Amino acid sequence: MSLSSFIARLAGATALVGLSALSVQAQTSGEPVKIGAIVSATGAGAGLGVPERNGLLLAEKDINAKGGIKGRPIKFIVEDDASNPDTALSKANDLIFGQKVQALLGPSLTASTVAVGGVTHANKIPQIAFTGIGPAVERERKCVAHVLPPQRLNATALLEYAKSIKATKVGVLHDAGYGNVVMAELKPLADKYGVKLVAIEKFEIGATDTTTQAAKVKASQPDAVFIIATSATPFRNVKQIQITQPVIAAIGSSSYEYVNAMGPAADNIVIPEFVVGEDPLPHQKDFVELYKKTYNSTPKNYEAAAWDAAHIIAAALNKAGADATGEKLCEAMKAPYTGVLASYNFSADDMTGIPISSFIFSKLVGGKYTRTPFRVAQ
Amino acid sequence: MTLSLILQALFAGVTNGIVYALVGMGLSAIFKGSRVINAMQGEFAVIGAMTTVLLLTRTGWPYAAAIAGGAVAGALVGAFIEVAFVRYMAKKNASEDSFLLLTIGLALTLSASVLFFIGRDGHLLPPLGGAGVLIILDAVIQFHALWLIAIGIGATLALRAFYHRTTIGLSMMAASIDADGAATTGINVSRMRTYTFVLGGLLGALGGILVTPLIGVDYQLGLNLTLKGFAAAVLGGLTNPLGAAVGGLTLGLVESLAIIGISSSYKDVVAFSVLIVIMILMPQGILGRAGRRGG
Amino acid sequence: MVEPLLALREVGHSFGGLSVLRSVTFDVPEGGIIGLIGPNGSGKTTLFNIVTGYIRPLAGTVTYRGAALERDTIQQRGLQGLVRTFQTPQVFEQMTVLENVMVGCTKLTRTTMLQDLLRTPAARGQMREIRERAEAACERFRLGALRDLPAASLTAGQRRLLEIARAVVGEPRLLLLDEPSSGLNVQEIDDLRDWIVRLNEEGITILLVSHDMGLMTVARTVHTLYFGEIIASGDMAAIQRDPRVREVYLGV
Amino acid sequence: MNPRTLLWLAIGLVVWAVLPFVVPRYMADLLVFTGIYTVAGLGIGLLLGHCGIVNLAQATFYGLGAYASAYCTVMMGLPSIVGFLVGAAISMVLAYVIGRPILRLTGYFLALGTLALSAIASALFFEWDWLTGGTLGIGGIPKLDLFGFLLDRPSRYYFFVWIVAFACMAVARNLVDSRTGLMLRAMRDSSTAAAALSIDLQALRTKVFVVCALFGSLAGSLFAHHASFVSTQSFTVDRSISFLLIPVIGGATSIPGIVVGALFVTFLPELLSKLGDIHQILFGLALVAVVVLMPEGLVGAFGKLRARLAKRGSGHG
Repeated sequence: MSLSSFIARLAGATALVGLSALSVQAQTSGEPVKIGAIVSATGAGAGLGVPERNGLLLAEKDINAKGGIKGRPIKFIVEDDASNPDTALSKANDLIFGQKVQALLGPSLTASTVAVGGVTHANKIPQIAFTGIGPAVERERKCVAHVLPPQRLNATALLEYAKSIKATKVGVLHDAGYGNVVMAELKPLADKYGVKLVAIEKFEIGATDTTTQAAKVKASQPDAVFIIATSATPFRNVKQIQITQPVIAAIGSSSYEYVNAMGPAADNIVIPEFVVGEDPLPHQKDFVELYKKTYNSTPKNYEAAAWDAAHIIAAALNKAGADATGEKLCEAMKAPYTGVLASYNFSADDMTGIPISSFIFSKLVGGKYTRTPFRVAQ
Repeated sequence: MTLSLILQALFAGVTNGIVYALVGMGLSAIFKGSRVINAMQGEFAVIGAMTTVLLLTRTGWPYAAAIAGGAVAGALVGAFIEVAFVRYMAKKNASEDSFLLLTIGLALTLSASVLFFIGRDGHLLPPLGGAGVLIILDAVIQFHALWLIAIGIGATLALRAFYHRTTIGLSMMAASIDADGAATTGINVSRMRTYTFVLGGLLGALGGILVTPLIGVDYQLGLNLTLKGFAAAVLGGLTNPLGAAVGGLTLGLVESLAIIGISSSYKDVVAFSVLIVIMILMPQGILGRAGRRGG
Repeated sequence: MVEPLLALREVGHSFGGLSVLRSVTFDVPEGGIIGLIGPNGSGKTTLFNIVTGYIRPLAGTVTYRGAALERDTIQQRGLQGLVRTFQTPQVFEQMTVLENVMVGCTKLTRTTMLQDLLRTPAARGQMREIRERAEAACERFRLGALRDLPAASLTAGQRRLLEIARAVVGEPRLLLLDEPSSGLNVQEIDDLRDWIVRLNEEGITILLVSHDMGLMTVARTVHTLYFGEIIASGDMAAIQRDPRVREVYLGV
Repeated sequence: MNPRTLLWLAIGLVVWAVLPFVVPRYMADLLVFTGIYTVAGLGIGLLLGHCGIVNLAQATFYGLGAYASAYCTVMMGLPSIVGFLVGAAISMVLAYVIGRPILRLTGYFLALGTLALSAIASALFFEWDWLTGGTLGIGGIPKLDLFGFLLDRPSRYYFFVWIVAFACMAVARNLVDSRTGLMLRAMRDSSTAAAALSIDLQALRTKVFVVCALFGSLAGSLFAHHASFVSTQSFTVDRSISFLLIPVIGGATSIPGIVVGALFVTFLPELLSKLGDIHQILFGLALVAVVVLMPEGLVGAFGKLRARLAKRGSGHG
C-alpha cells in the first residue's frame, strides 16, 4: 500500500468518526446499545482484522441511519487483540464485565475465538465470530455463531471445483497454520470427489521462500494445484517454477493485499469465496457501493462478514428488545438471515448454516478479480 | 527424487543462502566493530526495501536511483541508531546483554512503525535483468536470482577489499580488534563504530532490496530475516563477515536439502538443529580461523 | 624412600612446534616446601598449568598420591587437595571478604540442589558450618576487620592473603603458589614468608614457583628451570653457588 | 526484619488480599497473568541475575507445561495435578538433556542457542498437531478445583496463582541464600577462581537451567487452567522475549524486582492499547527507554534514586 492509500486509510478513519457521530444525532437518540467487538488490527492477523473493523463501523453507521435499535443508537466498542489469544481473553473480560456489553462480535483468528468462546459461553453472552467453526469444543457452544464457513465447507468447495474441471490428480501446497486446519478436513473428503492428492507439501508460517516445496508438487505432475495459505509467497513460487496447471486457492488468500503482493503471479487463480467487489451479485450491490463511497476501496469477504454480523445482531435486538441479552438474544439471533456474504442459519449443527451454493468462484486474471459463472448446486 | 528436483533445491538453496549471507554479513560487521549483536538487522532490510518501493512508486525515480536511495536509508538509520543509543550506552559501558535487548526493542518499534505508517501490505520490486528465467533440466532459476548471486558475491569481495585495503576499513578493523590500542594510534574509535553501523545498515538494506523481487517485503519480514541472518553469521564464526557469506550459503543449502530429503515441515527444525550442533562442535564456526570470544 | 606426594616424570610440552618444556623430572615430598625458579620464558608457568590441570602435557606423566593425573579436571584435582593460587590474585570482587572465604569452604560440604531449594535443616546446618569455618579463617589470617568489605577494596597484599586463606580453608594437601610475591611490598613479602612456613608446619606441602630469589630461601630444595630444562637442584645456598645458574642469572 | 519493613509487609499483604475484589474484573484477570509471569520470570531472573545467562527458550517450557495440563485433563481426563507434574517432569528432563550440551556455549552463542531451541520447539508445536492441536490448539481445559472449591473466576484463581508465585519466590530466595547461591555468585564474579575452588561450573549452570525450566512449566500449567485454552500462538519466540524482559526491567538480581518486571510486561501493553494501533510502537519505545536509561532495571534505578535522596537528606544533617 503506497503513501496514497495510507492517506486514504487516515481519511477513511476520520471520515468514519465524523460519519458515525453525524448519524447518531440524525435518526436515533437515548442510551446507546453497547455491543463489544474484538479484531486483530495489529500483528499477523492484521490482514483480516482491519477489513473487519471497517465493515463493522460502516454497518454501525448504516444501522443507526435506519433507526438503530427501536430508536436507540447501536455502539460497537472495537478492541484490538494484536493477533494474540491471551490479549483477546483479557479484552473479552473487559468488554463483558467492565463495559457490560450485551453481545460480542469477532475475534478474527480461530485461536482467539476458542479462547473468547470459553468466556462468552460460560456467561451466556451471545457471540458471532468472524471465523469458521474450529475444534470440537466449539460445537457445544450453542451461543457462539460463525459468519465464515467451517473449514470442511471450504475444503468441499475446493474439491467441487477440482471435480468440475476433471482434475483427478491434485497437488497441495499449504502453510502450517490455516493450511493445516483446512487440510485436516480436506484429506478425508478427497476420494469422495474422485480426487487423488498426489503431493502434499507444507511450509512454515512467514516462510520467505517455498520454491523447493513447489518443485516437489510440480514433480508429481498434478492436474491442478491447491494453495491453502495466508501469504502470497507460494503463489509467486508456483509461477516462478513454471507450474502451468490451474491453481485453486482457499478463501484465506482472497484479500487485495495478497493480490498486490503476488504481483504478476496473480493470474489464472480460482478462489471459492463470496464477494467480488468488481462484479457483485444483485443483493451485494448497495453494500459494495456504500463501502466504496466511504473508504474508496473495494470490499471483500471479511468486510462483508463483519457487516452481516453487525446486522444480524441488530435484527436480533430489534426482535428480542433493545436490552435483550443472554438466552433471549441468543434465540433471536438464530433466525435464518440472508446477508451480503451469504445466507446463514445459526441453529445448524456447524453454527453457521452457510449452504455450499452460496460460494461464488472468482478468478484472478492479470491481477484483477472476475466472477466465473460456476456455482455448486445445493 | 528426480535430478531436476535436486537441481531446483540447489537453486533455491543458493538464492536463499545469498540472502541469509547478506543479512549475516551486516550482522557480523556490526558485531566485529562494536561487540553488539544487532537483533534489528532484518529491519534494515525492511527499511531499505520499503524506501526503494516508495521512491519508485511515489517519486518515479529510475530503478537504480531508488535502489541507491534505499541503501542510503539503511545506512542513515544505522548511523542514527549508533549515535542516538549505542554511543550513550557505550559511554556508560553497558553490558552486552543490554545491547542485545536494545536492538530487540528497536526491532519491535521499527516493525510496528512500518505497519502503522506504511500499512500491512506486501510489496514487490521489479526483478533485475527482466522477468525471464533460465531453465536447466526442467529446474528453473530466475534471472534476478542470478543477479542476486552475482551481487552477493560482489558485495562479499568488496567487503573483503574494504577491510583490508581502504584506510577506513583498516582502522575499523583495528578499532574492533583492540579499541584502546587503536585509540593510541589516533583512530577515533567511536566514529569507527558509527561507520560500522552505517556499513551494517547498508548491507542489511541491500539484502532487503535484492530479496524483495523474489519474496516481497512486508512489516513482518524483519524478524524472520534476522533469525536466519543470526544463523548465517554464527555459522561463519560471528566475528568474520566473510564467514557469514559461507554460513549463509550452508544454511540455505541445508534447508533446501532438508525439504527434499526429510520433509518440508521439518525444514526449520533441521536448520536450527544444525546451527546448534555447529556452534557446540566448531566454536570458531565453519571456517575455524577467526577467533571468537568465550565458548 | 617414602612415596612423593607429587611426582613429575619426563614432562614435555610445546606450543605449535616451539618446545617449551623438555623432559622435566622432579618430586615434591609430603610435608616439604619445593621451589621452582627460572627467568621469564623458562616454562615455569606452563609447568604450573600442567600440574594444576589447565594444560594436558604432550609428553611425560604427573602422579599425585600415587595416581596419574591424566584426565582429572581442575575441580577433581581440587577435591583431592591439590589447590592453586594465581599470579594476580583472583578474588570475587563484588563479594565480601567473608563471603570469599566461605566459597572456599563449599567443597567440604555436600548439600544437594533440592535441599538448598527447600532450605532443609541439613542445608541450613551446612551454611552455618561454612560461615563459622570462614569466620575462624578470617580471624586466623588477621582479615577479621575487613570481613564485611567487598574484596574489590583490598590492597595487593590483602588480596594475596585472602586468596591463600580461601585456599587453605578447604584443607588442601598440596598448595601451589604462582609468583605469590609479585606486586607485594617488602613488609608484605615478609608476612607471606612467615605464612608459608607456618602453613607448612601445619602439614601443608607447598610448591612455590617464583623468580623472587629472596622468597625462595624458605624452600628446602629449589629446582632451576631454564629454557624448559632443570639445570640445577639443591638448597638455596648450593643454587647460588652453581656456576650455570650464576651464568644464567647474573650473566657472570 | 526491623519493624519498619514488617509494617510495609503487612500493608502490602492487606493490599494484595483486597485488590482482586476492588479492581474491575479485567484488571483482576491481568493480575492473574502478572502472577503467572512472575513464576516464569523468576526462572529467567535466576539464570540472568546469578549466572549471567540470557535464556530465550522459556516459552518452550511454558508451552510444555500448558500442553501437558491440556492433554492430561482434556484428552485423558486425568486430574489437573497430574498435568502439573507431567509437564514439570518432561520440562526438567528436557532441560537437563538439552542443557548439558548447550550450556557449554557462553555469551551470545548461548543466547542464540536458546533462541534456536525456541524456534525448533515452536515449529514442533505446529507440526505435532496430534499432541498440541496445532493452530486450533486444545480448548475446554477444566478450571482448577481445590478440594471442592472451584477457581473459575479471576478473583478466586488470583489467590491460588499468587500463593504459588510467593512459594516460588521463597524457593528462589532459599536458593540464593544457600550454598548453591554462594557458588553461583562466585561463578558469576570470576569463573576461573570458582573453578580453582572445585566448583563444577557446568553442573551448576545446568541445575539452574533445570530449575528455570521447572518454573516455566509451572507457569504454563497455571496459564492453561486460567485461559482454559492453549494454542501455538501463545508459545512463540516473542513470548520468550517478553519473559526475558521481566528480570531485565525488574532488575536481574532482585527477586521482588521480578514482580515489578511482570507488572510492566502485563500492564503496559494493556494501558498502551487504549491509544489505538500505535500501541505496539510505544511498547517497543518503552522497552528501549528502560534498557537505555535504567540499565540496572526499575528496581535498581529506584534503589539508586532512594540512595541519592537519602544521601542528599543526610547531607544537610
